[in-house]
Amino acid sequence: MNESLYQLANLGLLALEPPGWGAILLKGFLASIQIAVGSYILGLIIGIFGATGKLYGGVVARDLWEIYTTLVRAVPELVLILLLYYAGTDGLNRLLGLLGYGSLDINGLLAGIIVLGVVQGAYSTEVLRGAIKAIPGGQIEAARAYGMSPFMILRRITLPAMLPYALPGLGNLWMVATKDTALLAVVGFTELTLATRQAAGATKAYMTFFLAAGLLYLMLSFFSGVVIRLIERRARRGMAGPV
Amino acid sequence: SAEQIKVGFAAEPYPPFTSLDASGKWVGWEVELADAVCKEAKLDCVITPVAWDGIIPALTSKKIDVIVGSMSITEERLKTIDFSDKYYNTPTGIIGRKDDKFDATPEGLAGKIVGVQVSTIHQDYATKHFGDKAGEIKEYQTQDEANQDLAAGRVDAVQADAIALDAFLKSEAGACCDHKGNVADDQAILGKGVGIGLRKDDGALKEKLNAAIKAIRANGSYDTFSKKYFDFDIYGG
Amino acid sequence: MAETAQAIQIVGLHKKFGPLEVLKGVSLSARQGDVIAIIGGSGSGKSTFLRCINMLEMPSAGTITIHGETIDMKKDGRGGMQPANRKQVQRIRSQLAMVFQNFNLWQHMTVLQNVIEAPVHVLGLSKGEAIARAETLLRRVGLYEKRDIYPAFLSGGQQQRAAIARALAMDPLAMLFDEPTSALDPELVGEVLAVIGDLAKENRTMILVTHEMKFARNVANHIVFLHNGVIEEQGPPDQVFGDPKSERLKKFISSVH
Amino acid sequence: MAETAQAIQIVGLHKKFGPLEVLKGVSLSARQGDVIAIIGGSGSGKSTFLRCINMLEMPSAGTITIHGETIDMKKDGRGGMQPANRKQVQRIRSQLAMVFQNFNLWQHMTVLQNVIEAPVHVLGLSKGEAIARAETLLRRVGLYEKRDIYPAFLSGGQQQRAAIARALAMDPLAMLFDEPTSALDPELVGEVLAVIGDLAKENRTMILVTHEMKFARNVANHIVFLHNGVIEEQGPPDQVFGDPKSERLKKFISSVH
Amino acid sequence: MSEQILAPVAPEPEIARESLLMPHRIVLMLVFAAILFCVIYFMRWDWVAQYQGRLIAGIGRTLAMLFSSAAVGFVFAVLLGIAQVAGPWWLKWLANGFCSIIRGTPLLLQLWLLYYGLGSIFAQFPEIRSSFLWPYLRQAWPYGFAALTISFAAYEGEVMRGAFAGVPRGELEAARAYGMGSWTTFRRIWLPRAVQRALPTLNGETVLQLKATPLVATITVVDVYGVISKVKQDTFLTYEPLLLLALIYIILTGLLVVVFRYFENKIPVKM
Ligand SMILES: Nc1ncnc2c1ncn2[C@@H]1O[C@H](COP(=O)(O)OP(=O)(O)OP(=O)(O)O)[C@@H](O)[C@H]1O
Ligand SMILES: Nc1ncnc2c1ncn2[C@@H]1O[C@H](COP(=O)(O)OP(=O)(O)OP(=O)(O)O)[C@@H](O)[C@H]1O
Ligand SMILES: [Mg+2]
Ligand SMILES: [Mg+2]
Repeated sequence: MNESLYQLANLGLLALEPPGWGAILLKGFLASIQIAVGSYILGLIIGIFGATGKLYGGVVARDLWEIYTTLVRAVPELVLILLLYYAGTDGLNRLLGLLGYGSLDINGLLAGIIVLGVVQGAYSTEVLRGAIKAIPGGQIEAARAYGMSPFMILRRITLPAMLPYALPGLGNLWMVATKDTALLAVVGFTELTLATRQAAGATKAYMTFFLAAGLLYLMLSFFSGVVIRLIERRARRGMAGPV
Repeated sequence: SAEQIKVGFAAEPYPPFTSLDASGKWVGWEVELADAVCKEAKLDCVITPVAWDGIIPALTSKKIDVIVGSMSITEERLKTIDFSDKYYNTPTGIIGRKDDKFDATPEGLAGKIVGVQVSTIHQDYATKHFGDKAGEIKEYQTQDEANQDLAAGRVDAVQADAIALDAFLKSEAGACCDHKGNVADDQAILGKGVGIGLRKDDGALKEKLNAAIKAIRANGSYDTFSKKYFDFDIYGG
Repeated sequence: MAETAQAIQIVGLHKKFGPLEVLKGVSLSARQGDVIAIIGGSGSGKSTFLRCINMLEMPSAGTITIHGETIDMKKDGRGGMQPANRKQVQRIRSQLAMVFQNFNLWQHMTVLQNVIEAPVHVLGLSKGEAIARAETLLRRVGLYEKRDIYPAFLSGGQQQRAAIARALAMDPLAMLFDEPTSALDPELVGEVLAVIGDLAKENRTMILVTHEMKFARNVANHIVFLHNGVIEEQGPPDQVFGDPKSERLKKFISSVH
Repeated sequence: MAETAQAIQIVGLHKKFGPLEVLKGVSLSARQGDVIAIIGGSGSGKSTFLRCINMLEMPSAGTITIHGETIDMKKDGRGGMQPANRKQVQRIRSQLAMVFQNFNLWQHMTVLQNVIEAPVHVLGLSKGEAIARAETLLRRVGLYEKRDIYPAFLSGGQQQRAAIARALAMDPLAMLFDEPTSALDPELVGEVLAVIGDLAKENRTMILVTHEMKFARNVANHIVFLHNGVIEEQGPPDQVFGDPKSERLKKFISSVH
Repeated sequence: MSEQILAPVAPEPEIARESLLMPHRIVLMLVFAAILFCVIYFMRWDWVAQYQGRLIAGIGRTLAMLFSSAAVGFVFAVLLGIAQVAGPWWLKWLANGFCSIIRGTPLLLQLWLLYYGLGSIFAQFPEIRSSFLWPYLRQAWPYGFAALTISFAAYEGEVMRGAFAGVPRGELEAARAYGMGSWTTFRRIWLPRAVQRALPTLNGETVLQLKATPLVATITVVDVYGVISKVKQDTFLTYEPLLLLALIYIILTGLLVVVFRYFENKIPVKM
């Protein structure tokens, strides 16, 4: 009767060795983390270009970045993932075909990273842009006055100086990145959420696996929170009091 | 070396045809079929799970090269993709809870909520034949979810491939329910059996696969691995 | 010899912001070791002039010659000018060290890191060399103990002294000061002026914009009174302060005192 | 009659913050129409005393009687007191209108809404009545034109006058002012003091904490000098300012002037 | 990167104020028109007419999900926020824990946990099955609604916590000083002031909530995303339905932003 309740306590299903599904879950978890890290880094790179493009770029660059960030932030991630996942790779392969190259084998991991990275990029752009704007203008002017080249100013002054302003936003984005990986389940990529469903489907122990996955996600977010706070404290060491 | 092709499975479990086991391996009748066909056709097959919902776009955008996913050969699908010859064919059944007595007919299903998997022939069939009478045709992304909701009492009946239903009824969760009968045939919708999905321009591959299916039927390996799963002839008439 | 002795030479400098002409032909020459104080009312164009010297603002017309090297400029499409050679501008900027009103220390670096940043990354000094030089300078401005502190934790006067050390670390041909004490509390002004006064004694070329008339009189050997974008009057301090010719300068001096 | 004439009567008020005893037994009585100015050095407990009167701070001991009604207090477990009857406290608060140093206008309401808020939601006036009363008052403090403006768009002086109108709208038995001008720019102080001065002439009971000695002398009929949590000296303004007895008051007066 | 990058960051031209007729804008618009033309003429749109009714119903369901979950979620958010700011320690702790847990796990997982996990447990109790609630509990939307509401409450709870804490204490003190009780103070001063402060954030969060609604399609609620999925499966088209879907969400987002702008502008804030 209370089969699911009984299953709740059946932790044997979570064992690492078959017939336990622990290994599958952990593999999915690892895939989630890989995608989260990858897409986050990609998003940051896009964000740096986007933010500098929006702030210092020419009129055309500014408009193009504006279109990118507006569109990406207005469309649900789920829809973007489907669009980019199918259309993106399809389009890329067609383009390569036109150019006379063979079709590129884009595996699920890479596709997932690229798709989520493009989404993250739009948000990173906004976070970094706000942070750069928060740097007192004089700091950049001082760098110019000492003969630094534009690229060096970006590398030595702008990016490190904006960090304390950007970190809260970037921390949130990381949390979003870890959770958005779950959306790749809908394109059949076996990350933690889909692995959970496969395990649950095979064993019918839905509660057990969903709760186990929830716990894994929570651990990740808790651990991330601790690390983010550490980084934030370090980055703020040059600031007197809270910003 | 052998030509490499990517065999697309639905990533969601569909026992006894394709499902993941606890060690992370894909197992089931269709996995063995794919292996046998690939071996016969000298193809290097790579199993590539994709979402059932996007399996046709995955094929057309070359993420996979063939679909081995219990996909019935229908007119509608043939407009978009191509199929090999059929490799099995089974009747379509309807199951419901044991304490709920009804037949697999439009009258029997009057007022009932019928669960089907999306973009299957069952969805089309149920919509056409039961759509007016039934309380609701509820669509699920995976067969597994439909079964689960039947057990949870959120639908009254599930229409699907009789074999897949049989596997569910035999499982622990399926103890709630029994087989209510097979639906009346409708070739136009239910099609001519299940084939391997292919892109339209893949004529050479299609020839190879057809030859391989014929060969494993002839040399008995088809029957060998089928026996492990079924006590009847799944190839059908 | 006559060439190099002329440290900074500016001829006919004009600067427009849109329709507003802020500088209307300003010429100035400073010999090696000169200390020139620029005074004038608010909005007279002092800061703009100083910022033009190291091209933080692009002049609209005029030439700037630093130690015999004239900065190449070319017309941009829209009636203004732009540097012809970006590398040249960067090189010349590295020779003219500017000290800002708001200090503009880099907040993400300690005092020492602030001081070695440009020597290492612009002049290409080795880190060890830069640190050695920086420590000497920090000792000189009395900030050796604070070298590993972040600027936010220093008082305004300490920050400005750090900024001066940062400027000195470039071993510049000339130093430019834009109201270096006006963002400081009155009690802290003295310590910064003392440091600048010491530098003046060392025969360092300096151009400073200041509101501290007494200080200007003591420290500078040449005073420039800017009014409405032109040099209204200039000369040695005793003449400018003691015997002002123009009505405007008279009024200015009496209003400040 | 003698009862009601005694508008505010405070006896033996003590207030501790943890171990710190800020008020060490302060007694004060104000008759109807009295204008009492509380003066004293920073940290002497003036604000705390004022805030105790309308129970924004809970006294540690002592009694507070407003127009003959003594506020019921009971001991809380931890050596302090707490109001025995919350409704009573609210009613008494609504009769003692407080004007804060930082105005504390409600930023999400226009000036008019600020003024009618408490009359409608505390006193239970109808909206129409409250608006009529508010408009009269706003005209009086010279803010009628600004009635539909949000406080963020007013100058400090205007905000404080709005706050006074808000207090007057309660038609209070007495008004409490805590340094009503010290958050204002010097130019704006005058307009607020003028309004308060007018109120004083109308025979309104007022207790005000202020640093404006000249104003206190002109407006108040009784001065209380608080020092270190006790009343060091009190009396009519001419006596307190003209002929201070205690050393401390002498020192305080000379330091302020 | 030209010398432009050297420019101090401050003078950032307001894009909206620039002319729409700048040459590159015209080029961009032409490119956009060309893309639009290609999309319309080279892609298949004949299905739109056939699915029109269902699409509109789907949009209706999406909006219903959005507004009901946001409205109910907001009430909970206010409670969570005030509990964290003014509650006793155990309530603070509970509210904080709730927010952390919900914010730390993916919504998709929460949705499935509720629907497949909790839902299947309900089914095992005959008491529940025979109760009047069962007709609701056997449907999917209550679970979708619950998951969306909980998620909104948790995220907004954080926002409201900040907003409540940010209301200047003096304004609350003024309310007390004029004899307002704690409930009146809360209702008339603290809450409206906090909501005012939180509005810009709420705007962004509501857009995020809109973008989260399609997840309910995975538990058989047929919102606009569900309808488009069906179109995809019926027609075997991929890009056309998704493009239309993206367009629909862009329009809905735009409308939300406009509505919030209106409310934000009602109370001007001095910059
Ligand atoms: N970036 C700019 N854009 C437009 N106008 C400017 C800019 N910078 C300065 N101005 C204008 O140029 C004029 C001169 O400014 P400048 O800062 O050089 O004056 P100043 O003599 O330094 O005054 P102060 O003593 O107040 O610092 C002023 O009218 C100012 O408004
Ligand atoms: N909430 C509190 N908690 C602890 N100590 C407090 C509190 N409020 C006031 N104090 C202390 O009580 C003392 C008296 O404070 P109070 O604000 O009454 O002084 P004041 O006379 O109004 O001074 P000022 O003229 O600076 O406003 C001070 O030492 C202050 O630090
Ligand atoms: Mg200036
Ligand atoms: Mg005080």
